[in-house]
Amino acid sequence: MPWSRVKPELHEPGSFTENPEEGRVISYPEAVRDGLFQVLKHDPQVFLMGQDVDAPGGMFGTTRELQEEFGPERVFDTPLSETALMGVAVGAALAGMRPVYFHNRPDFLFLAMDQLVNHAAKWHYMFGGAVSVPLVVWACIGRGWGSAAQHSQALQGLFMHIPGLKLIMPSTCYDAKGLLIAAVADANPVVILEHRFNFKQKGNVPEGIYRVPIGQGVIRREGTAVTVVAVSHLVLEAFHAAQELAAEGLEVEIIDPRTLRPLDEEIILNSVAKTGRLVIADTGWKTGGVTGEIAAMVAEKGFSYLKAPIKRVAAPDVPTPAGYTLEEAFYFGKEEIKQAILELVK
Amino acid sequence: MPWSRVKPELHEPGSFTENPEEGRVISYPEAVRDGLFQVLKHDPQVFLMGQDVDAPGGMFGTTRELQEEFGPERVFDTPLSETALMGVAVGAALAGMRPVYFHNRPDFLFLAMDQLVNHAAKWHYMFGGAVSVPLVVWACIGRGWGSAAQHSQALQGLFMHIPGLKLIMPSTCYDAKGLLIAAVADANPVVILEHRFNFKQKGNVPEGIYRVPIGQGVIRREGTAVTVVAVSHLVLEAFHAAQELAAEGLEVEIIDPRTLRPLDEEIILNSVAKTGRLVIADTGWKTGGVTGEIAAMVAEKGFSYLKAPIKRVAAPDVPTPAGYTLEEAFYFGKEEIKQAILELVK
Amino acid sequence: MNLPRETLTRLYYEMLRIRRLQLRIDALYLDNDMKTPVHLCIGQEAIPVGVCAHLEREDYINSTHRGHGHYLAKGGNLKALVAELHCKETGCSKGRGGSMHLVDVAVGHFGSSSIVGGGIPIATGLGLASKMRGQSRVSVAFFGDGAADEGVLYESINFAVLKRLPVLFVLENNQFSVCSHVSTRQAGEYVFHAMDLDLLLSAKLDGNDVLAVYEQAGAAVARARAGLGPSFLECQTYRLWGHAGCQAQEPQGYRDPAEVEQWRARCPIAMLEKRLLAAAMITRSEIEAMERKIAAELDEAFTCARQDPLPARADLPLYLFCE
Amino acid sequence: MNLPRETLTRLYYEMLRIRRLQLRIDALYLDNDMKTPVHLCIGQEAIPVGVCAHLEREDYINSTHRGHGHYLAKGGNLKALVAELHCKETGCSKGRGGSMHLVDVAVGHFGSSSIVGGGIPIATGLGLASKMRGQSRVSVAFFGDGAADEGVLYESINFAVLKRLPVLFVLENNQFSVCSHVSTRQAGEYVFHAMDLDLLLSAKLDGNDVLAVYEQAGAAVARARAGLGPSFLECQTYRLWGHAGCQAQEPQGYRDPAEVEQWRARCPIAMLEKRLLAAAMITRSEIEAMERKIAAELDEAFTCARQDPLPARADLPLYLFCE
Ligand SMILES: Cc1ncc(C[n+]2csc(CCOP(=O)(O)OP(=O)(O)O)c2C)c(N)n1
Ligand SMILES: Cc1ncc(C[n+]2csc(CCOP(=O)(O)OP(=O)(O)O)c2C)c(N)n1
Ligand SMILES: [Mg+2]
Ligand SMILES: [Mg+2]
Repeated sequence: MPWSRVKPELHEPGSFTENPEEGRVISYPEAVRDGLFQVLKHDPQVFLMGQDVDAPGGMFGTTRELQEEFGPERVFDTPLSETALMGVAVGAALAGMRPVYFHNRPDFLFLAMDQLVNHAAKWHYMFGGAVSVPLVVWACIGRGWGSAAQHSQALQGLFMHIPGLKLIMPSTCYDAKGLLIAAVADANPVVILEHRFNFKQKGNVPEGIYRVPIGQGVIRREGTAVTVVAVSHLVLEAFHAAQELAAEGLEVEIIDPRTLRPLDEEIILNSVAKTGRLVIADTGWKTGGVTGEIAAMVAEKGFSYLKAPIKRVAAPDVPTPAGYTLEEAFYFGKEEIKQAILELVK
Repeated sequence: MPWSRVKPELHEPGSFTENPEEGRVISYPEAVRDGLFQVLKHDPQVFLMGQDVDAPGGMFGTTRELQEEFGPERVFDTPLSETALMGVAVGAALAGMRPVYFHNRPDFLFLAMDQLVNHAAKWHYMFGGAVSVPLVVWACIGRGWGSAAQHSQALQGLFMHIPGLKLIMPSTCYDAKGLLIAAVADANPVVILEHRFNFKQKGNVPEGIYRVPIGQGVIRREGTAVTVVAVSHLVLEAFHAAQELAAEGLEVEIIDPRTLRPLDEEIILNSVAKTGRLVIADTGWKTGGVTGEIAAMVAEKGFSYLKAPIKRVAAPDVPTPAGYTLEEAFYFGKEEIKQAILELVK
Repeated sequence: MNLPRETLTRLYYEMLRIRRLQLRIDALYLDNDMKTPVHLCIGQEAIPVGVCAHLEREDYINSTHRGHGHYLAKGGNLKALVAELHCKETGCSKGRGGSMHLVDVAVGHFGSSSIVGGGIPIATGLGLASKMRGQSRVSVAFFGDGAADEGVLYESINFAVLKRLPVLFVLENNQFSVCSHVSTRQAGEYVFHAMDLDLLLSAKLDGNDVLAVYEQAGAAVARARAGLGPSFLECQTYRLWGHAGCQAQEPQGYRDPAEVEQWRARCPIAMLEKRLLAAAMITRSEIEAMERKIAAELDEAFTCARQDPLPARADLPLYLFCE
Repeated sequence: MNLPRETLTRLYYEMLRIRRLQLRIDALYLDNDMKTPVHLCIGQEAIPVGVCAHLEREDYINSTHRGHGHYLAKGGNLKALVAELHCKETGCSKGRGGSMHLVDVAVGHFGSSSIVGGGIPIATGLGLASKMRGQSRVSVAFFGDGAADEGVLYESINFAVLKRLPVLFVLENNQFSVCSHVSTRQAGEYVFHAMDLDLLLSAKLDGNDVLAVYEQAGAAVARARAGLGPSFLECQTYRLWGHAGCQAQEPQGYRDPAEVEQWRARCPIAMLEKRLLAAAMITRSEIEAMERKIAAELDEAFTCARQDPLPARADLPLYLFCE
């Protein structure tokens, strides 16, 4: 939709993407598209479905011309029947196909929850391993221009709670492609939540097939004073906060979990063991969400490391307002993360 | 359904229900039914809908003969169209009616998530207060006899994450009635999650109308050694654990939040300030659920009180297995809570 | 055309008013004063106008992301709408909803959803409330061909039929869901046309002919008021503008420009104007007077909206719960 | 009756086998060795048998909470089923699923859902996979009248019609959803009967007459294999037992005992038996031989199931993810 177009801008210098100088630099949507291209090219069982995946715009550019490339059997538009089509994807996956189901917004997944949670997530377990559901569900969190309450929900907090689902939230072009390829190769249902703000990035993305392991976090920046676990586009915000604080002599360590389920608890605990201070930043609502789980995990398993209260930087517990002044109040980033860090050290 | 019938048994002595000796003692299902009876009798805007609410059994007895009492216009069976009927309830509520929508199991609410979360929960906010949705959604968590993965989910962790919803989980006959009446009187969408194990209780339930305030927890047992925050039927399990530990000279304080959203943070923080030790027990999955949020809240706001790591006693992160040996491994209660308490004090 | 002159000119005026508002939005959209995703219904004005002409103030409607026409046709407050587009505190949704989330309870508009199909069961529930209270209020669900892909339509129609609810299911079939043509989402006729007419009055009609819409909607509303039950009206139409935003923002390549031209020639306003002029039921100067009146109304609405206050950032938490 | 004797006796045998299994379950249920919510299809055996008689091993089916008949008719392993009812490690779902969650991929049974309607889109997806791969496999969705209330049926049929998928939508209309009669949930005929037959072959038939089911299913399967698209078969039937559990557990008061008696008189097995005997296509001693064979098979299955090992508590975490 026009109101949700983004124009890519290169990272400012100091970007944390893998050696941004060398190699091929492409935009985030192109990185996702490249991932789709690779899996469609190399695995005949893979197909891509979703509303308007065949549209000129190509879902923010991520599916551009894939239908021309692979034909209408393997890349197809769907009716607005999210409930049934999630089940259709589950059925195709049971037969051994590898469906990739694209959704414009996570908000629409509420119509598909029964098939995703009651079926896809449980099928392997409920039948004692006799069947499996290699399914990838992709959706992109909206933000801005009055997207409002029904077109902007960051629902990772819900999906993180469901046994049987894997949950991925990339933060770099490199990971967006590598994790997508890993998700399609995975034999289980995997949810990938993208964020529109990531789409502004450009970054280093190798050609061909490569996988970023699911369940493995990464240290985006080393530091000793405070650990910041940040999710999705907030990794970049945290990175910029850290750069500014470094000037003030405060070295912040930034952990990007990349996958929220399974969560790389070890990388977080090791960092907190070093710093003793923890800030968790997530785009979702604060109460009952991702920041709650990560904080609880550390309060349970890393309590002795903690020198200060855990701080959570997350979305206010209200539906997303439409108006831009209220959007300004609702959304947050570098400044709020910086603030939280400073409160922990002072 | 026959396989989900329960036979009421009186609390063993030492029950924590309000002065169990005096007053009228009735079963839990009768208490819920009495609450429904009162609101239907006193408010002509109230109506009750749900699959089989008019059945002989009357939804575990909670709706027994209410249709005969109030007529098929105000108490009616519905088609299996959970998506639309949640929307129908929202629409009726917008017009000023007070629908009470009963579901046999929370599992089926996955079909109604779009109307409940994208609509009911957001309507008041999204329209700047111009409209409101006085809706009560009731569902009873199943357990046992091979209910299995799709008939036993304790989904409070999901609903607790949604701004705009209130979430109630009673643990006594008295509260079951009083909170139901309060929920119907509330101008907002309220989800009540019952648990089949509560239905075995009998307890003291006054006649007529009375309300238990939403958002107010209660101390079920005073103690100084450890705080246990327990949810739903686990309050009783925790109570029995505490009784046994009292014999060993360990005084455990038990907090029953009663409503998970809004959560009575104060009563929890005050207790932890006193004990310095916290165990949280919930019937839902551990990861990303209720125990995570409560632990995080304390790690954030009550960190200085904590003398030991926070312990979470919650459901294993797997779908519910059907077989009874695996059910034994999946479910937990008095013993596990006792274990967690002892680990905190040793 | 065998309608009283007042009715005909009223239908014309209402359509013209909706059109002019939208052209005004289109013209100003790139100024970025309206930071909200607009979905214009240019070319589809006959449907809300033809249907709402039969509705009383207290009747209910439920609308969609493409809801400016429904809101105005039902009598929604113009200034509050324009203020909402500007995200102002004076907007119908106090700036919390934006273009896709309009409301005006004073005229029975209880809020539009941007979840496609989301309003269909809600309208059904409003109809249920009316029936339970023994009122004669009818409830209208406006929705598009994309929404007709959703199972909730099947469930809602079944329930409305079962309870004989006073509900009109008005399908605005403009043949597209964003860039997706209806033929890639549906095969054959909508099954609801085949239901027993006594259970569900159904009709397929030219949604660009306001008189056809007016006639069929009249029958459906009468049926609903008489307690005979719901109706399903498939109104065939076309959106002359892009899915969202202003004309300049429409992506190319998903539909044939020639097709757009054919439909432009069937503009519901131009068609009625031609007939009214031919039948000497309206004069050019009367039309100009209407244009002037509307222009003045719009000028005022936009001027006020620009001056109106923005929601205070501190008010973010307001309206989470109704006290 | 113009079917070969082998076919007819086979249909009889398959129905008898399903019936005997269920009566065995009924007889033993109160022993509490089968700690699982059973939903018996006594009286409905003609539908799975009549349909599956046309299916190859590799064809797909999807079933429901009331799935014993579908599982056996498709050739599912009896011992694994009985072991599953006993929650044993040797069960078809290794004791993780229970009665409502049966599976046997070796015969194209990819698992039954206890979410009503949940299997309908999954069966549609299995059909999509078959078509994408250019296979001749057909996929059958068995579901009840309660499931037909769900919008997912409308969505699934629309998609199957749109893509001309090789899917049979087999509605087992036993008139009840738990204690709720279909008339309190649906008004009039199912709309799908009214669709263009070229798009969706539909039929309403006597689900207690296995020959009628066999004939219609044959046409539907042939159509699917020929790539002509999906079918919708409404089979009218009745469950002679209660919704769940054994007969002794059925709640009273939600249906008329006289109605039950009328349907008992239309038992699909007794009806076919009568015709076969009359036509001298089967003899009493042949029937007795069948009974003995089935009894022996059941004796063995139940004996094994009782002796089989239970899942170890330590194995709770197994099978969360497929490695
Ligand atoms: C459930 C859901 N799915 C997808 C979308 C994305 N979306 C927004 S508007 C739109 C087009 C809907 O088409 P239609 O119902 O025909 O209405 P029109 O835009 O043509 O007026 C879509 C697909 C959505 N908002 N909700
Ligand atoms: C979505 C959903 N809603 C409600 C239920 C509760 N339930 C279990 S079986 C059943 C009856 C379904 O009736 P039908 O589809 O006709 O199948 P039958 O039992 O008659 O074979 C119901 C309502 C459920 N399991 N899933
Ligand atoms: Mg459309
Ligand atoms: Mg049935």
